[in-house]
Amino acid sequence: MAKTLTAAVHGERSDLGIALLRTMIRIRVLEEGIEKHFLAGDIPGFAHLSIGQEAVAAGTCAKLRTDDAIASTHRGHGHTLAKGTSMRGMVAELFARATGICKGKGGSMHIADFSVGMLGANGVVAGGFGLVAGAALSAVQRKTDQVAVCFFGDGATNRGPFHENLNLCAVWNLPAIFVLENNRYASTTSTAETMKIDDVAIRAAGYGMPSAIVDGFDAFAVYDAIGEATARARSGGGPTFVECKTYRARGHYIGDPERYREKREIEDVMTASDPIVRMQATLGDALDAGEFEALWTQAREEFADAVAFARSSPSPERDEAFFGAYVGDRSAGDPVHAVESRERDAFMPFAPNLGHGSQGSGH
Amino acid sequence: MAKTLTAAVHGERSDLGIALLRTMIRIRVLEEGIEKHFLAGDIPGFAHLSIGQEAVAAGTCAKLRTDDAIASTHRGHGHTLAKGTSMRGMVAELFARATGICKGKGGSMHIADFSVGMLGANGVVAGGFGLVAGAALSAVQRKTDQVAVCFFGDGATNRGPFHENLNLCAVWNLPAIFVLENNRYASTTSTAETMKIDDVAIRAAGYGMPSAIVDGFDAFAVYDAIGEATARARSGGGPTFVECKTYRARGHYIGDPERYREKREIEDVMTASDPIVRMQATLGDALDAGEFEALWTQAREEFADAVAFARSSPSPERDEAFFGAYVGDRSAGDPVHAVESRERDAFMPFAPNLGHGSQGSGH
Amino acid sequence: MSRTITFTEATLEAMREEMRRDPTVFLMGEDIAKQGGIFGQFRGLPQEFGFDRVRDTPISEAALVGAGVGAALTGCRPVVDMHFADFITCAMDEVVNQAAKLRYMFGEQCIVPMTLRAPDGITKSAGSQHSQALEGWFVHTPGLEVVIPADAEDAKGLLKAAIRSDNPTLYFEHKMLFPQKGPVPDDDDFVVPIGKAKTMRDGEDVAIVTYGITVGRAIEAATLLEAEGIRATVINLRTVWPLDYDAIADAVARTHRVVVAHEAVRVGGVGAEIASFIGEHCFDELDAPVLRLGAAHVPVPFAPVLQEAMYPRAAMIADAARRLVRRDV
Amino acid sequence: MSRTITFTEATLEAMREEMRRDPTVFLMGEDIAKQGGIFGQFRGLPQEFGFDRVRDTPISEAALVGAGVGAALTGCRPVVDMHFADFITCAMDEVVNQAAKLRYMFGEQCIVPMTLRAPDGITKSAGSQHSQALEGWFVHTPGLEVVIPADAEDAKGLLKAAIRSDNPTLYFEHKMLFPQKGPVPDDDDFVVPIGKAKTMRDGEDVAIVTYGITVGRAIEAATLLEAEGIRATVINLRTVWPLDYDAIADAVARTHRVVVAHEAVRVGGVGAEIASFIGEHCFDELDAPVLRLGAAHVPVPFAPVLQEAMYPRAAMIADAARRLVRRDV
Ligand SMILES: Cc1ncc(C[n+]2csc(CCOP(=O)(O)OP(=O)(O)O)c2C)c(N)n1
Ligand SMILES: Cc1ncc(C[n+]2csc(CCOP(=O)(O)OP(=O)(O)O)c2C)c(N)n1
Ligand SMILES: [Mg+2]
Ligand SMILES: [Mg+2]
Repeated sequence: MAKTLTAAVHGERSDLGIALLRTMIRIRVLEEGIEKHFLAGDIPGFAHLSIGQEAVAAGTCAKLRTDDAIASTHRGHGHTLAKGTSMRGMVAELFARATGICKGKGGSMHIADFSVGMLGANGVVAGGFGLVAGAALSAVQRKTDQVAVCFFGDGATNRGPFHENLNLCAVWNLPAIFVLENNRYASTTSTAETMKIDDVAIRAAGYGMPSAIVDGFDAFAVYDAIGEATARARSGGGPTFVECKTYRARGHYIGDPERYREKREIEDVMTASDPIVRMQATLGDALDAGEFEALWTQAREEFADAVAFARSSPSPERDEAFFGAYVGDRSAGDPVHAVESRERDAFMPFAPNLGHGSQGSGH
Repeated sequence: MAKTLTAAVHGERSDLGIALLRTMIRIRVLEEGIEKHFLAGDIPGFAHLSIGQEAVAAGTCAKLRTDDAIASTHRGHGHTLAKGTSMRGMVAELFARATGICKGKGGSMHIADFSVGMLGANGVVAGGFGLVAGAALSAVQRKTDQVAVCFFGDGATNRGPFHENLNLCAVWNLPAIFVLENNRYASTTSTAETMKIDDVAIRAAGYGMPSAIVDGFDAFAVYDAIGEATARARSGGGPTFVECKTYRARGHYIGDPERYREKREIEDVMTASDPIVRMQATLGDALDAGEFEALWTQAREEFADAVAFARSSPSPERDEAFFGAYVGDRSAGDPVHAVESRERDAFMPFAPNLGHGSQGSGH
Repeated sequence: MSRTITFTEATLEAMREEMRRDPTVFLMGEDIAKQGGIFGQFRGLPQEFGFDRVRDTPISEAALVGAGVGAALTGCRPVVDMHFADFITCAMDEVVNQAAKLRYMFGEQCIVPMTLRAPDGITKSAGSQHSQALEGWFVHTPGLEVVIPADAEDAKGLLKAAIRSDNPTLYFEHKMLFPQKGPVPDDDDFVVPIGKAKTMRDGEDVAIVTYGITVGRAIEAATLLEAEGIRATVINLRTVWPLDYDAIADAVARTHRVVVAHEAVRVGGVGAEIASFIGEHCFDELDAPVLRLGAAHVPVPFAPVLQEAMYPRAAMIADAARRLVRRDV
Repeated sequence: MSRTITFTEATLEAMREEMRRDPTVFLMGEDIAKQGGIFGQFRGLPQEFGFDRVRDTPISEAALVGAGVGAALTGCRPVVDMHFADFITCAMDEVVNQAAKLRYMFGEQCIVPMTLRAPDGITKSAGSQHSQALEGWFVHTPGLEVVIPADAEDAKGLLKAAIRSDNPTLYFEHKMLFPQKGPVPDDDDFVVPIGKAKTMRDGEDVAIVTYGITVGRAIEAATLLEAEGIRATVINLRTVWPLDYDAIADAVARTHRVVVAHEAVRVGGVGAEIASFIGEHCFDELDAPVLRLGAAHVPVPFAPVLQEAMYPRAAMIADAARRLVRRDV
């Protein structure tokens, strides 16, 4: 049922290869930077890095239009950047600044950019399946040829919404693409501990959905598989399941003690399969050492600029906390949601600006 | 992955065949009686009949021990009777009497009999999967060789808990058996409208779970498949998926206008496949016409006795409504749940016995 | 100008009008298209709008709500039917962690104009798993609007408002109300504003603050009281979030005695929010405790005698009001 | 005899003791065995009890709770870890329609001695989907017990009580409490009775009724108030269902002024139940309105400055109490 695709570089593909490489390098630089700034205390909350998995984000998003939708996961920096979000908006968000793409209210696990069809990272594992089924259904209802892509991990495939939404998309023939980043682990559990099967793609057969298994370290292979899937989806052929075999080279989150695997395993995989090294090798003469170095330099400059932007941006105003849950809650004249401001007052019934900087121990 | 089993009557199987036939006839008589009494207004609530599907309940439960567990569905009369619950207890429950197996608090959709390992009908489609996974896990934890069987419909296989629990049972090798009654419809939708696949059994492969597809009109075939499954489960071989192809000969619920299918379809299936007729034919000379008639007579007498029992039983006392949600809520001296009685008073703060028989229109 | 139609027909009019008005409105749910809904509340719609805009679905509540959110994020106004309100539990993450939170946590980049229709409440021995009134959970969940019609007029006006709202809106409709008839204005643009209560009856002795099916019971109670010379105000909240705190405060100021009643479980219900709001903001206006009535703290039992014993009906509401007026508390 | 240990260690002792005592107790959850739990709250247990009694699971919350119920129905006492309380939404049917209802609707044929552990609350910019306090929903759901420890002593005693309880019990543990230290009695059979509150501090001017993480904040508030000559009672409810209404009524009778505080959303929260109970049953005892404090009606934001603005901390509790005492309400 699932067939393995392999990709080969053709001469005319070198531009594409360089574009994919550029995206992967930008993701790598962004995430190494996030790691550094997280450890330095600049970034609050949780952060999950996709280092090692960049080929999936780059290969997939290179096939998508800006008006196509993606839904991402807790490990979403790569998807977000690849879909077209600016580093400035992302880094400012991670730094919890008012200029962040979500005004500092989302953070790494809840980053979104609707201007490029990025429907959000998701703090809930498997939270994206419904959003993608809905975006695909919406394309049908609105009679467009948009597609919707769901990124998700192996762990997410054990949750109910995976099952329900894949079946729904299959039976309704929706223009959805399910891109599994099978990185062998769901936090501390290996896939062998949480499922008896080797290839998750076999589950697609249970929905009557075509599937492919690809080398997820090979951005070309991903790109080609997504190409087939988008062609099918845009022409009314329905959804496709693409299992990308990949690997997470960092801890589950920044700070993970990683008691569940040997350091050696990581080194082995990255030595053999680092998607950036792989692409550089594949491109061979099509990209000289200077050009390769320039990609890194540009990415580092872009990141440095984003950090500077974030640092010079203000934190949100404290009262921002109380706005934004409802359309209408900012306009005092809104007859419906004005009542919300009453609740806001009631929460601190007597002293709305009480005690800031003087709240005691922070218990 | 799924293999089709066929059963044949061997001489020595005639006792078994008669036992299966007796169970099927008892179920048929019970449910035709429920239909009549429901329409006559003796039975409140909803009732869903399994007429046409009796071979699945009979064939499955004949292989089970009393200390094995089953979880049933909204369409559970057959399973309950086949597992060993008395008709008296069932009919009194359906008649909402204090002598009902659930004291009149459950009714058709929430009938259970823990004395025979019947963990309950379930008003929630797919509600049984978790209960069965848990009962199977419990057998492992308590180191018994019990098995747990989940009955469910084709419609239930589109819900998340199906997916999660089958995977859990597979990966933990639990002694669970999943018995699908594929009766081609989920209320008004045919399986073709809600899934793209022909055999649901293919989904078992997605969990690495062995499966079988059987003729669900043939109680022997079901019995044999369950025999393999129980043998596997009791010996530590893990769960099995058994898809029984069957048909619901009545409406989804009593009173269903059945706009979604032709009367003709029902007649065709029942003419060809009525499981009772089928078994009688299979038994051939092993059962003469008088013996066959006697099975019906006995069942009718048993049902008449159960109705008489129910009719002569009292309704629950009104105050019963307020007890039974918590262990301890009946003992005024319980230091923990005595507080519950305060809530009971508070619900009607001033007149606990107010207004009965005088509550106005019943708006 | 108004016509007398059933609650069901009122919801059908609302959907027909909104679907004609806005091509991005579509409906999905179990058994809604071919059957027309368990209560006939979708009958005729696929014939007018096609089976693409009125979709029968697999039994996949989590996917339906999840897909509703996804469609709402991307330019549609989906109406998702939950079959029975009890099954909202099967899609709770989608309602609470997705629909309710996305706008806020994404910094207002998006709207989630989804409507969830959820037939609820106690009737006909449906039993524990088909009888709940769960609005209390959603009042406690920031990001959602919750509307609960009491009659045909509300049914139409609130459903239209819910569909037009840019916020995710839960529309709880009591199963017993579907066949009830009432007047509905003849205006295609008639909408009941979200967040505004309606005074159903005016009286200065006591106020009964309620919503949904219990409004009818409260009016019945008011009629019983009237015969005894007690004049009761009946407030139909219509929306339980955002609550019309002004209307409540106003009723307290006029009557100084309040009964709050609903069919949902009393403990921790919306009535607790209302009563404690009154205690906080109208302390000096109160001549007597605010009395809350609601279902007893048990699952809903099957047997009719048990079922009828455990939720507030007209006589019980009248009794509470009477005792407040007689200062017999 | 008591020792000072962390909240985490207190929960570990509780589990170790109950698992030694009763072989039918077992644990399951995501990342609890190999990793020892996100907060170290399962560390060492598989080493003592084996990986069969401390199970790492797939990410399948609905199955975990469903299987917990099934195991509880058939002779085990499972403890199911929800990872973060927010994910209880993924198993809401299993909690609400199964665990809570089975005993009642089956006519008391069965018990459901399952414990759900759910780390909850606001801390460290975890954001909207990892910060909720959801106990209010479950107080409103008949059939469940809900306990919420405030310190190490509670942590141990309530967890043991939850495991021993024959009713399904939700145990909400605030993520910020895990590293906090406190005294715990040295007795292997020390159990905190479900349904009983504890007076943490006695004072006749005002009562602060609270639970969980907010107990520490209330004690801190009481200390601030003491410096001004205001003596505050602090009631740690420990169990939020069944509520210890007697202890609440008693505190009202002694102080006549009450602040109710929790970190969960204020609107429709447990505080509303408590405040309206007081309004109903202690009307004549009140010298001032009952003031409720709780989180604002918004999802929990990511940025630290926003997060810290939207839930009640010590200064805010003290301020409410101060105004009650000064009749400045
Ligand atoms: C419903 C839910 N359960 C549990 C978690 C906690 N959690 C966050 S990420 C994660 C592992 C996810 O594994 P996988 O889907 O394979 O994605 P990966 O982290 O490998 O990218 C878990 C258990 C969650 N966020 N949501
Ligand atoms: C979670 C949930 N969704 C919807 C329903 C309403 N409902 C009751 S039975 C049913 C159809 C079930 O179909 P299937 O599983 O095939 O069982 P069958 O009725 O055919 O025996 C539906 C939709 C329900 N009870 N629970
Ligand atoms: Mg993974
Ligand atoms: Mg079926």
